[in-house]
Amino acid sequence: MSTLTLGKALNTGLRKAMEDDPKVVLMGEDIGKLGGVFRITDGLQKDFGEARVVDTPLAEAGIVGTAVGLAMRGYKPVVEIQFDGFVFPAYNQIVTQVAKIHARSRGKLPMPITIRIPFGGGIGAVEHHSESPEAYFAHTTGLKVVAVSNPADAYWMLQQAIAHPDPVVFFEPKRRYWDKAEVDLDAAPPPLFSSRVVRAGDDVTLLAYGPMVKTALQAAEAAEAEGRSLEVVDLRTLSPLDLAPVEESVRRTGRCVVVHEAQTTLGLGAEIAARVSESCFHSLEAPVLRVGGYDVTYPPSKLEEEYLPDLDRVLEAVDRSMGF
Amino acid sequence: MSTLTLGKALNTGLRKAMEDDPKVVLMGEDIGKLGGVFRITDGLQKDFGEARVVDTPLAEAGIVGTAVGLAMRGYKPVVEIQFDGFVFPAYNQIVTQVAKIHARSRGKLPMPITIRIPFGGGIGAVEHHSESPEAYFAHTTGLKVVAVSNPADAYWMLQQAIAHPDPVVFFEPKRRYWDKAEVDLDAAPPPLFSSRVVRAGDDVTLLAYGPMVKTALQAAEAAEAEGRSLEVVDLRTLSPLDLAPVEESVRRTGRCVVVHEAQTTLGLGAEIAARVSESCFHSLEAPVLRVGGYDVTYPPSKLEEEYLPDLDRVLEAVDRSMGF
Amino acid sequence: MTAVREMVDPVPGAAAPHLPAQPDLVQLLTPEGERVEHPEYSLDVTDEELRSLYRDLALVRRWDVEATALQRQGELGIWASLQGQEAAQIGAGRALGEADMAFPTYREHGVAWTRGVDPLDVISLFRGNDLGGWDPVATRFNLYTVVIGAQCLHATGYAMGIQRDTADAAAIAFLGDGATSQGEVNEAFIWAATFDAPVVFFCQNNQYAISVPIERQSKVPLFQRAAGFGFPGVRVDGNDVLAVLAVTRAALARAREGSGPTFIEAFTYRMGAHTTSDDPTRYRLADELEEWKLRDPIARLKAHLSRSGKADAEFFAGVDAEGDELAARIRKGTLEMPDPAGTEMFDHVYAEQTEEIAAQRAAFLAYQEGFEK
Amino acid sequence: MTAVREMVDPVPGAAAPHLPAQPDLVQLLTPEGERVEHPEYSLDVTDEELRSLYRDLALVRRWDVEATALQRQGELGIWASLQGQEAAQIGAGRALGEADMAFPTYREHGVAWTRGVDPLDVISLFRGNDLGGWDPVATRFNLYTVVIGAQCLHATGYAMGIQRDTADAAAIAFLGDGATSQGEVNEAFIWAATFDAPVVFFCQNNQYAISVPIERQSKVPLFQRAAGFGFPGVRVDGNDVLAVLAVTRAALARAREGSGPTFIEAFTYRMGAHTTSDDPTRYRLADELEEWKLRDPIARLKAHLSRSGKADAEFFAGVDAEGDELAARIRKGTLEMPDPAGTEMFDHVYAEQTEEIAAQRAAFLAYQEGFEK
Ligand SMILES: Cc1ncc(C[n+]2csc(CCOP(=O)(O)OP(=O)(O)O)c2C)c(N)n1
Ligand SMILES: Cc1ncc(C[n+]2csc(CCOP(=O)(O)OP(=O)(O)O)c2C)c(N)n1
Ligand SMILES: [Mg+2]
Ligand SMILES: [Mg+2]
Repeated sequence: MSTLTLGKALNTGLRKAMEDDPKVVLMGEDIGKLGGVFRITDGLQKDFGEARVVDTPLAEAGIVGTAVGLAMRGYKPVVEIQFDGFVFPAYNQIVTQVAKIHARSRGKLPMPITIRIPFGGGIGAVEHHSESPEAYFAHTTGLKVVAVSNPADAYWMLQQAIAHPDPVVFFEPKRRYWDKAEVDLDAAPPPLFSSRVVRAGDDVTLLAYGPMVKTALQAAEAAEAEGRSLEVVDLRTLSPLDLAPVEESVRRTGRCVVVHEAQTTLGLGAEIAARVSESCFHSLEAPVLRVGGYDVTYPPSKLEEEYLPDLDRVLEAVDRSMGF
Repeated sequence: MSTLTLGKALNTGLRKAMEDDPKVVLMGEDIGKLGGVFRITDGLQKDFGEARVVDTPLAEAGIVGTAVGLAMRGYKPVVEIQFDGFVFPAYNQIVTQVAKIHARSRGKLPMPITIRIPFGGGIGAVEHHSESPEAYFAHTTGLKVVAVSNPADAYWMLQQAIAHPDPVVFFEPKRRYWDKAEVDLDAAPPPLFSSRVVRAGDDVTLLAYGPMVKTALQAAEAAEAEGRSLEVVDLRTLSPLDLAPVEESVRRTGRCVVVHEAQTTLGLGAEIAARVSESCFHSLEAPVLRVGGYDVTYPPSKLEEEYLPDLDRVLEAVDRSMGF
Repeated sequence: MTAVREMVDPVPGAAAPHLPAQPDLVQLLTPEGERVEHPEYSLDVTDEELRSLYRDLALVRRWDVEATALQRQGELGIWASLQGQEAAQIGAGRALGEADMAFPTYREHGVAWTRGVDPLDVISLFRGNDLGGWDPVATRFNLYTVVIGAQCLHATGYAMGIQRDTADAAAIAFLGDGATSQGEVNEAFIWAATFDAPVVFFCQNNQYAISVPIERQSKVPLFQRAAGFGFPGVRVDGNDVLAVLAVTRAALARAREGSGPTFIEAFTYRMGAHTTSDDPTRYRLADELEEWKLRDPIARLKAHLSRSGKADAEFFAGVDAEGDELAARIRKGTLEMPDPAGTEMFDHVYAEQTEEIAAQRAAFLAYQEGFEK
Repeated sequence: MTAVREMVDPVPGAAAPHLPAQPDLVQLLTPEGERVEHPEYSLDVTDEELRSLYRDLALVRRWDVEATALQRQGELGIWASLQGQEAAQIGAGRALGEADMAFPTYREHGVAWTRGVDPLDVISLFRGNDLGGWDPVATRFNLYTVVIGAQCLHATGYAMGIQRDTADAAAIAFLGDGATSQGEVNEAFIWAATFDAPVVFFCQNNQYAISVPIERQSKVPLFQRAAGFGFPGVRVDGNDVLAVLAVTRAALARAREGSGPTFIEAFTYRMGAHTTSDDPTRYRLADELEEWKLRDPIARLKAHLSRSGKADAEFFAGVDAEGDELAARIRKGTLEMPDPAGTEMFDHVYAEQTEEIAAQRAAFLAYQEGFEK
């Protein structure tokens, strides 16, 4: 067992993946000498050399597009997008190439590419540094999408994503990079594409992923004080979705609230609401409620606390759900 | 009244918009001499000159990015993306610039840009020519998104979109370009961002937009033969959504089915299901059901008939809804 | 603001005295079929090689003609003709070594041919049976890429892989003149230069991107683009299979050697429509086509072979007969090609199938069976 | 594969004899403050203009120092220092005519200054009060663009608008050395060339994109990129305000005249960190910074003014005093800056508000009021 920050767990996971498989190559802006603006790749270039940890020119389409070529040559590229808001120059390569080449080639050209994206707000940054673009990827057939919420998952899920034969967009909750926890570096991890009940409860099922898991757990804690028992599910996988534990839970609680930072309209909550409303139709005592970012441009940082879902907004939704 | 194909209605609408406002400038690949691969801009360069109908270099980011600059200079650019699958190179400009500049400038820099995209399948084309990327835009705050289904709407909504002060992504159902209808070129149109009940009914509320409106109407026709009365709503606006007529309808029918070609997961149907499930919770006798493309890569054209929602799949969903 | 279309002499000396000369154009065979020398590029070819190059040129044209006919008859959804570009494609394709990897656009049927791809596998794509069609790993000929320019980055990344493997190989990316305007293509130039990647950018400047003439993409000759990125660019007569072969070989050798990328502009002309959906009479004059016919890449090699006595009438008749056989095989194969099964679309989305898609597949099958009953 | 960092002499003659000379570099004022002539670029400046240029340089540095301090004290979220790049920015900014329009990145505080933008409006952005900060229409200084390179296309499109208006004006896009690798930037070059757009691309090559040295973006001098796109590129000593002024003026005049775009590479150095979040000791040597200090853009002009007697101690003392006043005003203004109202975020998403957002705004207000009770 080691005590690691989420950032260090990712760093350790990357190191492990590189040791395990010489085909793993890291590419990104400032990931070499600097170790990445969040230091997630710290020390890796020094230890694995410039051929395996590549400081690239400043162009995201170039990063992802050359990763496609490397994958075709049998490599396993792990690319870092510096911030969520800078993934869009690479969007064409991701949506029209990375996501489609397996199908186009009927499996002759697998695309074992991992696209790491620090996401979400709450760090007081300027424009484009606080966004939650996960739905853009979860809506894209051919990609798989996960989001981690804690150091242990970060450590394991990153290794699993890198080893996985399909492209995985890997979301890292940047404001939780400094959160610490015990990580068992040898334990066998749960499957990559599975969600997990992280707190049991009976009254309302609360879903979250990435940075909002902590918020959801805090809300559950606070609710308990008021005599309300919330079951919290960490979704972990956004595409494919693993809703079996959620449905099992909702059939018991009859109520469901989904939380994410992304804007509410067409965010993950929409899909989850649609599915759960259908699969648990007869169990639901209230509609599935969503707590997301407002449908506005991500605001300047002085307003982000008001923009982002927090404990109070989650509890307010729980109240509304109970009130139906 | 004139009888126009949907394509010709768009062409006539563009001409009218250009006559009405000298600031309207058209840009795109092959839109000048060739008149566009679908001939939507046919004859316009000849009549308005090369400064107002611009054959651009082959680069979508360039098209949209220069449109931003033209808008900043007081122009009203109308850009054509040749096919749905080729909008992604422009995605960065659309999501990080077009959609945000109004907010960034607190309204000092309006972005009256219209982005025309022929969308959807059913024309037997090769890869990237049959896609339905509307959810990517509807999830993006700062854009407005509409889809037309018939010649009259095409004629009016295009003019309204061009005149509108916000950026509008304008989806044209390419397989309906050749459908004809009477268009009253002088009638006052309904507001741009409004949905419309296009067939009244009592049993199930059926929502569709773009190419699927025709399919939905055919389904309603077929259902009538079986004694089932479907109310059909043409959504017309995908962002903002105008769900008032839908909710009014669902409160009567208690059942709702949404149809679109886009893949089901996180398609517009997800958002609509989430909202209607919440707003009509106590009226719904069945969950909101979705009929969309399967969650697979758009298949080769020999399989598209099986991929695309058709009358039978719509009716099957109606049956399922009635069976709840 | 209006760009007056100024024609550049495509092939100096070829019946276009009003056009300026192109001193930079590499040529080894004149339009009249005369073998000439070039100070920088030499080529040793046996007579047999010459004949086999001719055979390739003639057969891919025959294939192209047959495919166009099949499309007209409703058997293909669309067809992108390579007519006029045979020499560029065969020259480049034949320059490739076995270990090299090619990244085509959607028009490189000639290169496909040189890589041993079965024409029916290409047809299958245009018929709508398939999104790919052939085995890109076994043939070392990547799948067609429809999104303009995207493959240039793939080729560059692949070349970076070659570097890491310290393999004696190179990658070649094909692109059109229009594609040079895509940001991604220019990013590929930057990557290739920065990492000295063993990649060749082979641009067929066929003068048009659908209807848009090259002047709209670049006001200076395209091959000059490369220098600003720090690697050499060269313009070759794309209708001269020998010159293309020589120039491409040199560029590939340079790449394999570790000296980095080269940009080749093969100056040629698309004799047909952009695709069978296109109507070129809307945007170009018949005169232009007539001028280019005088520079036909196949007639040129034929003239050389005949005049020099390197091939006789029997040889040409043999190739014609082979062409007819090929065409018949293509026709028969196309008509007999079975439609794909509906379940196909569910089976290759991922290497590791998801439960979601498996469930949709099952529902699809049940739904289909419901109809069959 | 490893790129050995080779330094190029940034400013010939300036105490770096081990570095190769840069014959292409335009310079009008040596690092020692000596006025020199250039065959192509001349500049007539009055003494008063020289002093006023000095004043601009000194005041923007003072502003920058104050902003950095404010960030350290927790008053700003982040700050992007322009230290070392003052001459490039003031030179370019002062070359602009009133009708010209500037498109900055996020570091052009110096240009902002020349456009009359209030420093507090820039501070407001970095404090997190605003996504923009000033009026881009009134100041003819566009808002900062954080997505690298995106503004180059905006400037080009704006220039196409100028063309259509047949106005006597030009646009100028600022970009960094790293930005030259973005596909969109290269597309802007293509558009500008194709349409002869009246736009100047002003690239501050400050040797780094965060930690990544220029060699990773281009192996050849950046100014050479332009020629391959069909327009002129020029490298100017970016620490020489006079040379920058002259070169930018010429490029703008050329643009306004209808002769199309120019690419200017202002060769300079980022003396500070990338931003206050950055730690440059991880990727560059102290030596390098020391060498560049010898070429400080402000010291250079000061030396010239003093030695030539164009300014005296009193003048310099006056500027210093003005700087202190400015800094005090910035500090006070920052500390007193009111926080934005929460409802602000709902109010500017669209020109025509949607019912959805109006409803969310109302819900937000109700929710806030719930707390206040
Ligand atoms: C990104 C993208 N935009 C637009 C298209 C539509 N399109 C297909 S081919 C073509 C022209 C390509 O011209 P060029 O690169 O010169 O190749 P050529 O067809 O002449 O061989 C266009 C615009 C596309 N396939 N991809
Ligand atoms: C599209 C995009 N990718 C990444 C970033 C993160 N980023 C911010 S500044 C920067 C380096 C920019 O370097 P350069 O263009 O040389 O400008 P400089 O900061 O040196 O002035 C990077 C990578 C960004 N802002 N936008
Ligand atoms: Mg072409
Ligand atoms: Mg820089």
